[in-house]
Amino acid sequence: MSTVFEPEALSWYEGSARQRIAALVDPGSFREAVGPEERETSPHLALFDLPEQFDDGMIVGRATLDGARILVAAQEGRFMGGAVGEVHGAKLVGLLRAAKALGLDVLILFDTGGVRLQEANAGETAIAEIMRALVEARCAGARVVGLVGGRSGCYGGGGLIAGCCSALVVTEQGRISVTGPEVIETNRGVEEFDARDRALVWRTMGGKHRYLIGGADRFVDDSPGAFRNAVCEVLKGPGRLDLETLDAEQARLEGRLARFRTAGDAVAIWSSLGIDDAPAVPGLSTRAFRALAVCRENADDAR
Amino acid sequence: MRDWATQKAARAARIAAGASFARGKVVQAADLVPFLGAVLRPGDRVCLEGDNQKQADLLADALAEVDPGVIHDLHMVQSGIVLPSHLDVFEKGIARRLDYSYSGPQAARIARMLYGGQIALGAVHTYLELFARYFIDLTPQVALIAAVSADRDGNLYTGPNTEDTPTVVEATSFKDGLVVAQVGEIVDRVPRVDIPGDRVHFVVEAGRPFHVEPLFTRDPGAITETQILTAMLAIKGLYAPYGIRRLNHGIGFNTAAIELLLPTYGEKLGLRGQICTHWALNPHPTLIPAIEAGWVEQIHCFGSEVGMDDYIAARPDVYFTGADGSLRSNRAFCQTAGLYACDLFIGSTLQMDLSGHSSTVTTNRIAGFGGAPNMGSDPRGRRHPSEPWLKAGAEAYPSTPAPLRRGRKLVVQIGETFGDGNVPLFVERLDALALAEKLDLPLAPVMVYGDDVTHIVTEEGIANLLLCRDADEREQAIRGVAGYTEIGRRRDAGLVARLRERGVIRRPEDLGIDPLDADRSLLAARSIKDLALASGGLYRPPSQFRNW
Amino acid sequence: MTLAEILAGLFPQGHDVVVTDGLVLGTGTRPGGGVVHVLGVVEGAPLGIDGALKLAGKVLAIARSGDGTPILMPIDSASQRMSRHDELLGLNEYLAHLAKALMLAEAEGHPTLGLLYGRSAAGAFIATALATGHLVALPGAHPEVMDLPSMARVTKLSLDVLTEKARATAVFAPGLDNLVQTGAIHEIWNPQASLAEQLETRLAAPAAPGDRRDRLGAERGGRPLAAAIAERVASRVAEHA
Amino acid sequence: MERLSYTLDAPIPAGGTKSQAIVGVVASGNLEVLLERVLAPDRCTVEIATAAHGFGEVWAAVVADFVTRRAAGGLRIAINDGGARPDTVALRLAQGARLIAGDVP
Repeated sequence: MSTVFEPEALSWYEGSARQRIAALVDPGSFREAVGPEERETSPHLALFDLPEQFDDGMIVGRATLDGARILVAAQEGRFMGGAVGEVHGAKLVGLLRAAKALGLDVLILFDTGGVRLQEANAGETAIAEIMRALVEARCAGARVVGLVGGRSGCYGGGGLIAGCCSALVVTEQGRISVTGPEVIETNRGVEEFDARDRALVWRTMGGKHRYLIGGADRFVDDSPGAFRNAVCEVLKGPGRLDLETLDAEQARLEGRLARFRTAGDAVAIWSSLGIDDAPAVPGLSTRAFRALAVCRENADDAR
Repeated sequence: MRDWATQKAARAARIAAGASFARGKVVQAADLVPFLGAVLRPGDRVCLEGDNQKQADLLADALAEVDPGVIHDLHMVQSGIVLPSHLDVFEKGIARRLDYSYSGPQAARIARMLYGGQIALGAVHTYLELFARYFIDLTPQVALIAAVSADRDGNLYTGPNTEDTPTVVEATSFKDGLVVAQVGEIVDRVPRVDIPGDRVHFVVEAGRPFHVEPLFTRDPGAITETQILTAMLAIKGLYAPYGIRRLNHGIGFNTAAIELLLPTYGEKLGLRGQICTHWALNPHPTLIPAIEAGWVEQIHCFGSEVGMDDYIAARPDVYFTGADGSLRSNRAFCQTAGLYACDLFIGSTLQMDLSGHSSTVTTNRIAGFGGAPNMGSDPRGRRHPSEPWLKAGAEAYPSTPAPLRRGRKLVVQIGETFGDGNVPLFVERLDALALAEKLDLPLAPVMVYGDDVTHIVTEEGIANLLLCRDADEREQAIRGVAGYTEIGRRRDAGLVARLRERGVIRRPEDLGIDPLDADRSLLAARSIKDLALASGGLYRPPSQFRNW
Repeated sequence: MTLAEILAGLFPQGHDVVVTDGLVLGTGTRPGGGVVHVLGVVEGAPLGIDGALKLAGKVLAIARSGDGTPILMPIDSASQRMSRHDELLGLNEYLAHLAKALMLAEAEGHPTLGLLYGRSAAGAFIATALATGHLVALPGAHPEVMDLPSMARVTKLSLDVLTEKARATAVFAPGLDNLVQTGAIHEIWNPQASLAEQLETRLAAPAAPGDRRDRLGAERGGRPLAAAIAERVASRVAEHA
Repeated sequence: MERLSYTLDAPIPAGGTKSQAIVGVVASGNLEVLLERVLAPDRCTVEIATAAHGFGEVWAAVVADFVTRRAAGGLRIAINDGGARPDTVALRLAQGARLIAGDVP
């Protein structure tokens, strides 16, 4: 007998970037750097007669998590689809450079469609800078944890930045990918990818699949509390980035490619992982899924 | 001497012509176009089954392929103009006249074709009205229908989406018309007999299910705070005081919000068992949380809804189900139920004028009516009393002695004062009037007439038109809830204030509702996934609604 | 210039570079006798999971050697490979892995030099050329994030309007000059002068401390705000901490 | 973008002591409202940058109602609007006034 569904107070998926930060870190501990009152908006959107947002869709600052000092960045996925423009990107660059200097761990709350087209060159370059600053921070000993569960997913350059993080925490709704379904469909045809088939989109790029193939380290419910617990756990682990890490990642990615080279669909991959009723995976609750996912490809801290 | 059986002879001739393409009653899909060419006659009245949900899509596509040199000037009498092929037949000259009810997905194209003179329009009906005319002056000579399966004798299983089929077959087959059914598969024995085989003359196996549109699935993720506020107003300001137990909901997001607030906000108000127990309603996924929480006693359905079949089958105490365990829907009966046995209809519209007339027609889009004008009207033939009906009657006709006083069905229009793209809901003049002039129609396509509307709910409050004593009060009551639209800004502030004192207009604060409490966390489900979880995994949403 | 011409110009002493399936691998001999590792994406090939993994494996092997041999990365690619299968297997990880490998090799003392001589786009550009420590380009190179017709579709602006806007700013339209202005590309080499000399000059230059692309963008006017904002964020966060 | 600006007498001073608050996001049909406590407690200014042109009259009415009904005195309010409907604007303004008053975290 099922009972009435009672949602938690804040859905991560639905929440704004500011709500997510507030609900994630220790209450009242967040201090924003270059906040909306400074009105550092995009200098490029006016050219397209598009509205600006005072924080350009990126909120950065410091906070404490379980009492420990950390740095936090959050993308607002509803403003321009969370896309990375000049100011948006520069804020994260600055934060990651500070992480290197200060030796502080960083949380990146992803919610992005990738590069912002109206300032594509600035966004593309910013993503390269973010990746470099992230890698340098990690080489200096900082952990950088990516949280993926927003409306806009983690696409394009966002997917590449996520791939540089020391650990990723995802929800079922969270999607991680480079090329979005619509772009694949536009370039290669609907036979290659039917972008309107949402079940296909999620089983190809969604959180469950990413977790199962070792593309993410923790799979959590769509709530700030679940993210918080998982983040605290992975922050206890190593985040070091050195040649050994990358050798291990090389082996991990080679293994994945060898094992699933011929798999045509996520369901085939899940089956070959040893999941009996693979087609039922998307319908499973978090708890049931995690129990089943013990057979997943491990991420081995190798990223 | 007069031959009294010309129609029987005509049907026999059609059957004989069709038989050359058939083995028994079974026609191969590959032969469908020449088959239709053989059984149809120019000028036939044809019912091509299709409403806002199920579609005889295989037959529709085949009909659009017949040779217009042979088959032309058909008179289409059908519920829905939904598939592109429904209009292709007019474009190609196969059909000429049209009497119909609903054209949502083809609203723009049908408008262009009506303006272009490619369609000779009889009338836009409400479903029940069109069904009624099937038995009087629009009886089909040929019906092209859809079912899930058939046996070789033509017994049909229509499954959960029975919808219009029994009505169409009744009118056609018993008046010597020809019935052709497309079925997903031909089986030895159908799970239940929805249409007896002696009413069906030919069957064609499509090899796939007929098309069904998930029209009644509303993603809770898209419900706005303002819609939640209007839903709170409706529950606390209308459902509770009138004690609405028997009702019908439209398909908009405002009413979806009401459904999702019942187990949360409604529960907090202690209304379970007091309101919303008996429904004429499609199997709305958004009602799942309320059903699971024990709010709903029973629901009769016009049609089914994609993905809801297993859930329905597992809740037979709530839904009408057949011997096979699956839903039995019936649009004609459910429309009748909505008209006569419900005390409230609540739905949304695109435009409303100062008399309360509403319409979903805009100059570029003619969406038709579907069931709304039937649901959204006061049945003058009703004779049984109920508390809400009597209370509304007393408000409307206070000076009439109670034993001679009609009750009133509550007909509620709910919506935000501005729609998509900041288009105002309230207008000086309905676009429907411009359309009527342009097409030279004797009647403007008004969905719900002002004199049937009893209440208007917007984010600004509730206007109770039953309490208005003259046209001026009525106009100001409407202006008084029209928000920041031009209609709203041009209100007579003094008169509106007096109407509010009399309770004709009630603001959120008058009902103890703080608009800032209208939060999405009040929704019993905030996503389609929540609905699937609430159903215990029985509701299986179609792919386009999933984000998992 | 063709790849063969470029390699001949860079390595008059010879090279053993071969191209297979759009990937270029090998070494070139420096005038002084040392070598330069050459690896990249050429012939307009898209970069998929297998290509990225192969390049990364090579980069990591070089990094492990610890001999400080420079890595030259010629690029004339398409974008990342746009396919369901690549995404299914986690293309983002493969591309990020390659980028990380390049940056780690650099940190281990192997200067990385990107040489953009043809096209490159989107994720492939980020994972290769933009992940090197210093990116040079040859005239005729054509980097792009998205082509203008696609951009016109997405922004619902006409191609004419976009072309007109592109004249006013370097920030969105494809093309070498625009990416030089944003600071993504450090310098343009002169194809008329000796490529070998320009390479040697570059390799002799002291490694610049840190990523100075945002400052280049500010100096060149293509990204007026990025450097200042990044700096302000970093100092504010440090103050608070 | 259309830019609108209003300066009004505000009968009710904003509650609480927070120096600033921000609500909403700029998206299609949505808006952000930045409130800063920088004015005399009986004044309120509202600056709007909106993607939807020609709605000046509606904005004037929404803003006037807000300042009359809610605690807005002392606030400099800046709005970036993605074409939100007036009901959404009114709601965000009210949420902003509540947020700066500190009624909710």
